[in-house]
Amino acid sequence: MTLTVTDLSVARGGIPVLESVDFALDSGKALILRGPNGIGKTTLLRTVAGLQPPLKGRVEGAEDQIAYAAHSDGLKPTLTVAENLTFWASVFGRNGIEQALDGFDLQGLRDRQAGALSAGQKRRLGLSRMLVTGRPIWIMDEPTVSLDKSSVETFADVVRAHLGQGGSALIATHIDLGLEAEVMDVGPYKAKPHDIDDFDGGFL
Amino acid sequence: MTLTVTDLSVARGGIPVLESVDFALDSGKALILRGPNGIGKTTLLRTVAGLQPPLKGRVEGAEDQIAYAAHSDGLKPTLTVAENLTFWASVFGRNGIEQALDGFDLQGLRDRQAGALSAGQKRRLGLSRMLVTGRPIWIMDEPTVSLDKSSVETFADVVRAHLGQGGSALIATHIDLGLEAEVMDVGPYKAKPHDIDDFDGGFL
Amino acid sequence: MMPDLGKYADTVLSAYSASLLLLLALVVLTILRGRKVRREMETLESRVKRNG
Amino acid sequence: MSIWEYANPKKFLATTEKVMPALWVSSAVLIAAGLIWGFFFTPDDYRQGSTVKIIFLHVPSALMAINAWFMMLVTSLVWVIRRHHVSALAARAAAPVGIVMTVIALITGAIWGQPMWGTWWAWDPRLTSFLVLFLFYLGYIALWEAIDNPDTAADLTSILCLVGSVFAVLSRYAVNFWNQGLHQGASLSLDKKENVADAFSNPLYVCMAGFVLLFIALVFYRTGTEIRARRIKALMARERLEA
Amino acid sequence: MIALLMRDLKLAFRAGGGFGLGLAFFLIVTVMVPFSVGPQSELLARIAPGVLWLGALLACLLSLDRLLALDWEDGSLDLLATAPLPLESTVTIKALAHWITTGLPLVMAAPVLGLLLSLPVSGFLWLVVSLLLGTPALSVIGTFGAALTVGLKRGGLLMSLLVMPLYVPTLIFGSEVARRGAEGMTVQTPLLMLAGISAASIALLPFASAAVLRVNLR
Amino acid sequence: MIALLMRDLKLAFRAGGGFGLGLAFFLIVTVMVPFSVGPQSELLARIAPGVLWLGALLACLLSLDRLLALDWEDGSLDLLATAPLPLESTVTIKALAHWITTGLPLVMAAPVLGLLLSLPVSGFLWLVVSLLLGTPALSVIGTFGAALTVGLKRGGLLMSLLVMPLYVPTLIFGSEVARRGAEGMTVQTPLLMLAGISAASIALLPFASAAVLRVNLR
Ligand code: HEM
Ligand SMILES: Nc1ncnc2c1ncn2[C@@H]1O[C@H](COP(=O)(O)OP(=O)(O)OP(=O)(O)O)[C@@H](O)[C@H]1O
Ligand SMILES: Nc1ncnc2c1ncn2[C@@H]1O[C@H](COP(=O)(O)OP(=O)(O)OP(=O)(O)O)[C@@H](O)[C@H]1O
Ligand SMILES: [Mg+2]
Ligand SMILES: [Mg+2]
Repeated sequence: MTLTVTDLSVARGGIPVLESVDFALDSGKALILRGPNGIGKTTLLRTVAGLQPPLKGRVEGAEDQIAYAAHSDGLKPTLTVAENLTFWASVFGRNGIEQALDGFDLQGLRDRQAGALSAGQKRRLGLSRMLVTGRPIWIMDEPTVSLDKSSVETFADVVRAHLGQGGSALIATHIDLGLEAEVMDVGPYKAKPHDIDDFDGGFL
Repeated sequence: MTLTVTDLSVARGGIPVLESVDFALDSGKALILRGPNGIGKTTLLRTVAGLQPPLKGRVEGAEDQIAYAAHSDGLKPTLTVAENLTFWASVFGRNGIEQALDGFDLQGLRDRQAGALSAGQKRRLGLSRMLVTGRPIWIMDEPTVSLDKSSVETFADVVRAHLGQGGSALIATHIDLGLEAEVMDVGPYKAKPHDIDDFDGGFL
Repeated sequence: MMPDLGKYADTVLSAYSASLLLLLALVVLTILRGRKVRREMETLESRVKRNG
Repeated sequence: MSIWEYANPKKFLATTEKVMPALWVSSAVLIAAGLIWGFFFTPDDYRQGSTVKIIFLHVPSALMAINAWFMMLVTSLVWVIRRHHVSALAARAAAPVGIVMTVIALITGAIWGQPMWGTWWAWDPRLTSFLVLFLFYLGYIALWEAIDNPDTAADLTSILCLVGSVFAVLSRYAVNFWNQGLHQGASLSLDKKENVADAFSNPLYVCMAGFVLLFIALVFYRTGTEIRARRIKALMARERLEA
Repeated sequence: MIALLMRDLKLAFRAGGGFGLGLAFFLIVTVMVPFSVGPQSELLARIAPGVLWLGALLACLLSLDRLLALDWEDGSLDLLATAPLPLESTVTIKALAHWITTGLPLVMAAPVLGLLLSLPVSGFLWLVVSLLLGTPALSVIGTFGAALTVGLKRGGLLMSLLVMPLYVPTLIFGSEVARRGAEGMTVQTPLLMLAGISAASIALLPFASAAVLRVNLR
Repeated sequence: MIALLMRDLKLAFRAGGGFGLGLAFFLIVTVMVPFSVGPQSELLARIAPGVLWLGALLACLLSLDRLLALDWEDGSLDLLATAPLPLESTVTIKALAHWITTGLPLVMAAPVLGLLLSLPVSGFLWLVVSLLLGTPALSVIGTFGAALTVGLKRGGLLMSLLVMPLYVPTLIFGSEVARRGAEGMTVQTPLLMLAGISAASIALLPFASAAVLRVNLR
């Protein structure tokens, strides 16, 4: 159950942003992506999650193994916290949301409508969604946005537990999560401008 | 030009969240609000900015002095970076956006549509909006969300320069900005439950 | 007992029954919801009082 | 001692609690008496035959449909100006009663129209303006239901009620201009020529009184319910604060 | 799959969820027709079947823009695309939920509104039948339009523009059935065509919608 | 103030900004009428003024939901509320921008569509005049509706429900002017009423809209 990314080039809005990215993510391991704003982390994660096709290269071992957490959380403001989670659990063919509620300390908010949560509470709910998917590979884009210090620690604990059970995680973040994980700077993979005389299918 | 908040109680969704908040913010000073998720920082900032009425207490010195930056940036995805800024400048009766573009290192993105920016680039544009308002008091809700380390430093520099020119800033954040500013924990102001037999307009 | 409604019996009776039905439904729904809310409030009040 | 004291929710509940039984009983008695009198002990009209008996439901409900909106207008104004929560909640409580009255007037009218005018519905001004009133009620209720925050909802619905009233009156004139109608004039007016015969007017008065009392009873009761619902919301929020 | 259907229905029934609003729009369009063309009941009776069909179509159309766009905006669609449910079933279920919350109430309300427009008695049956057969096609075709425009901010009007031409055959045959019914003529041919269009749309369009959605997601 | 107007117009003209979509909707509704009520030109001529007015009204209505909701969602409204511009002018300018991008094109397109529906020659002048007088009222009233529902996710249909009854007087007088014009009758009274409604709405409703918006912002 290793996620292998080989010679991957990704594009956003038709423009290549990262080129020839290679990495492998074994179960039990976490990989943290770093890089300045606009380098292409979000684009890379979406490609690995299968939401957009790669320009070049391959992603292996991802099929039906991935749970993806984007900037937006996919919450319905008029459903309660528990209803939101239950829905996602049954979409992934599972049941039991207690563990997810416990993991992110949401029991007290269980019957609150998701629309009436503060920014950080919403984020916690969005993250707890990962726990009900039952998927081994977590891909997360800036998961700790809006979280306070203690919630960041809770998050790190949850990820650690997930790794302990043989899962893996690919996380783009600007802050220090306190996880013992490999860190990869995507800066060096920045796409080089092509030779403009090379007028091919990419119109460059 | 002092912003004075006296005995302020604020409510969200009709429910009191913070009570009897007192502080004064002199020009040249910054005040940083801290507190766990859901304590009521956003609510407090919106009340001070005049977007919602206080339950009790007063906010003085705010009238027409405040520029507010919320979680969302008020950007139009189909306008370019320069057009977005020019619009906000003229709403506040000013012109000249060069300084703002320089401040947040946006000159290179000047003619890019705002919708085609990455999360952090959008945020930088949203923050640069503060510079074109010409307002002395800046109120900012988690301004550094999605920013990378160097952008956070740029941001701190801009705030420092603003304070140096006699401005002031009220900032809610979970991370360390590296600003020399007073820090206020809003935790102690948490609203206490009312006596439930006192069945009045508040229905408690 | 029943007055002779002539050829308009259907008309008159349907108007009466439809209206009375609607009125009755309004009253019944009003009272049912009233009872339910009152009960909820009382349980909640006692729980809140118990917890301090 | 001013009437604003009753704007305190607790006081309102305590006071209405006392008068509720009397209201229920008297409205039931009056409506039953009026309808029985009208149904069993009035003669047939020489032109309309027995259909004239529908008047005992039709006119009181039409009356209350209009008056309920008027009451909502007044309570909305009180909320906007003095911000008494009970006032806003009373408007909320009255709207469903008003819409049911509107529907009853429409249904009885339609059923009556079939033998009298040979059609269920005609675009007569009075009928049409009732339909417009129905739409106003519908929008008003939908707006209340759509908004979570009760104070926001109260503010928005009361402004809608004010603006809507102006436009409702305007539509009444527009509709009058647009089509000359089939419907009866104001037969209980002082203009004797058009007036309903005395044989019908007395039971009609009884029914009207009954409907007025029923409306008051329903609005009091429902306002109490709304107050309790608000209190439940507030109590739950308080629990949340403690948690 | 049932979970998705249930969630969509639940969302529609919650406050602000939009259940009944398509219906209200239908009611209002019908009511406004006499205001605009005048109150003569003989004229109204003539145009009644057409107006009711057009009103139902517009009501469907307007409720489409919340069909996928809400799920897109809050990121649910991204997440659903990575879930074990094939996108084809997702869009089918969304169309079904749309029909249950919009099409079905329209069918049931149509006779009452027929009264308002003095529809001849003979017309009621065929009006209801034609709507019952036609509204599922409207929902499925509409889902395709919604999938096409889902990435656009407030694509509502653009979507109307794209969907309207696709609605033309359904509208023509549907209102023809209702019109012939009202005039006491035989309805067989347009009825068969209507049924055919519905069946074909339901069978084939979900694949197109899923394909389009996949393109929009990336 | 001019900056806001310019920005709104610029946004409308940009790709996906919605300019011309109201117009397209108007076109499509008008085109679909013959499909639904049948092609007899004498019938179409009779209902033409009414249909054109109703079509214009629906087109206005449908373009309303992007009027304030977009600014609400991306936080611009919050920021505008703290700007030195009073909210009353903000909503007036928004209504003006809506009229320029929707109402005005409708007025200009109406005669062409009148041709499609065999509108009698005498009717064109008064159709245009009535739309020119009436569409500003539609924009201003619509802005009020948009302000009422701005906080609700996809309040579009609810907004239609709230706005439609408010449109009734304008519609009645407007289509009455157009109808009488087409039949060669005198139009004075409804024309005066229409002008009065427009003037009063423009003068007074912005205050109500601003008040409602303030409530929604808090
Ligand atoms: C759906 C159809 C109808 C509607 C919406 C309707 C509505 C009304 C309204 C609003 C009133 C005024 C009540 C008041 O102001 O006190 C009224 C009164 C009345 N209606 Fe109707 N009506 C309808 C059909 C009919 C029909 C078919 C008849 C009989 C032929 C009828 C006979 C009367 C009479 C006799 C009154 C009493 C007049 C008065 O006291 O003002 N109505 N109706
Ligand atoms: N629609 C688009 N069209 C063209 N370029 C785009 C588009 N969207 C984003 N970009 C550009 O693509 C690049 C990669 O963006 P991406 O969102 O992947 O960056 P990121 O590493 O996630 O940045 P951040 O840390 O700010 O979130 C950026 O330079 C951005 O400006
Ligand atoms: N619409 C609402 N109705 C009721 N309660 C709400 C509503 N919105 C937010 N709340 C609650 O109000 C409280 C204050 O929220 P607020 O957004 O001000 O918190 P915050 O301090 O900004 O939190 P964060 O750091 O997570 O952004 C929270 O407990 C939240 O759950
Ligand atoms: Mg990113
Ligand atoms: Mg916050």
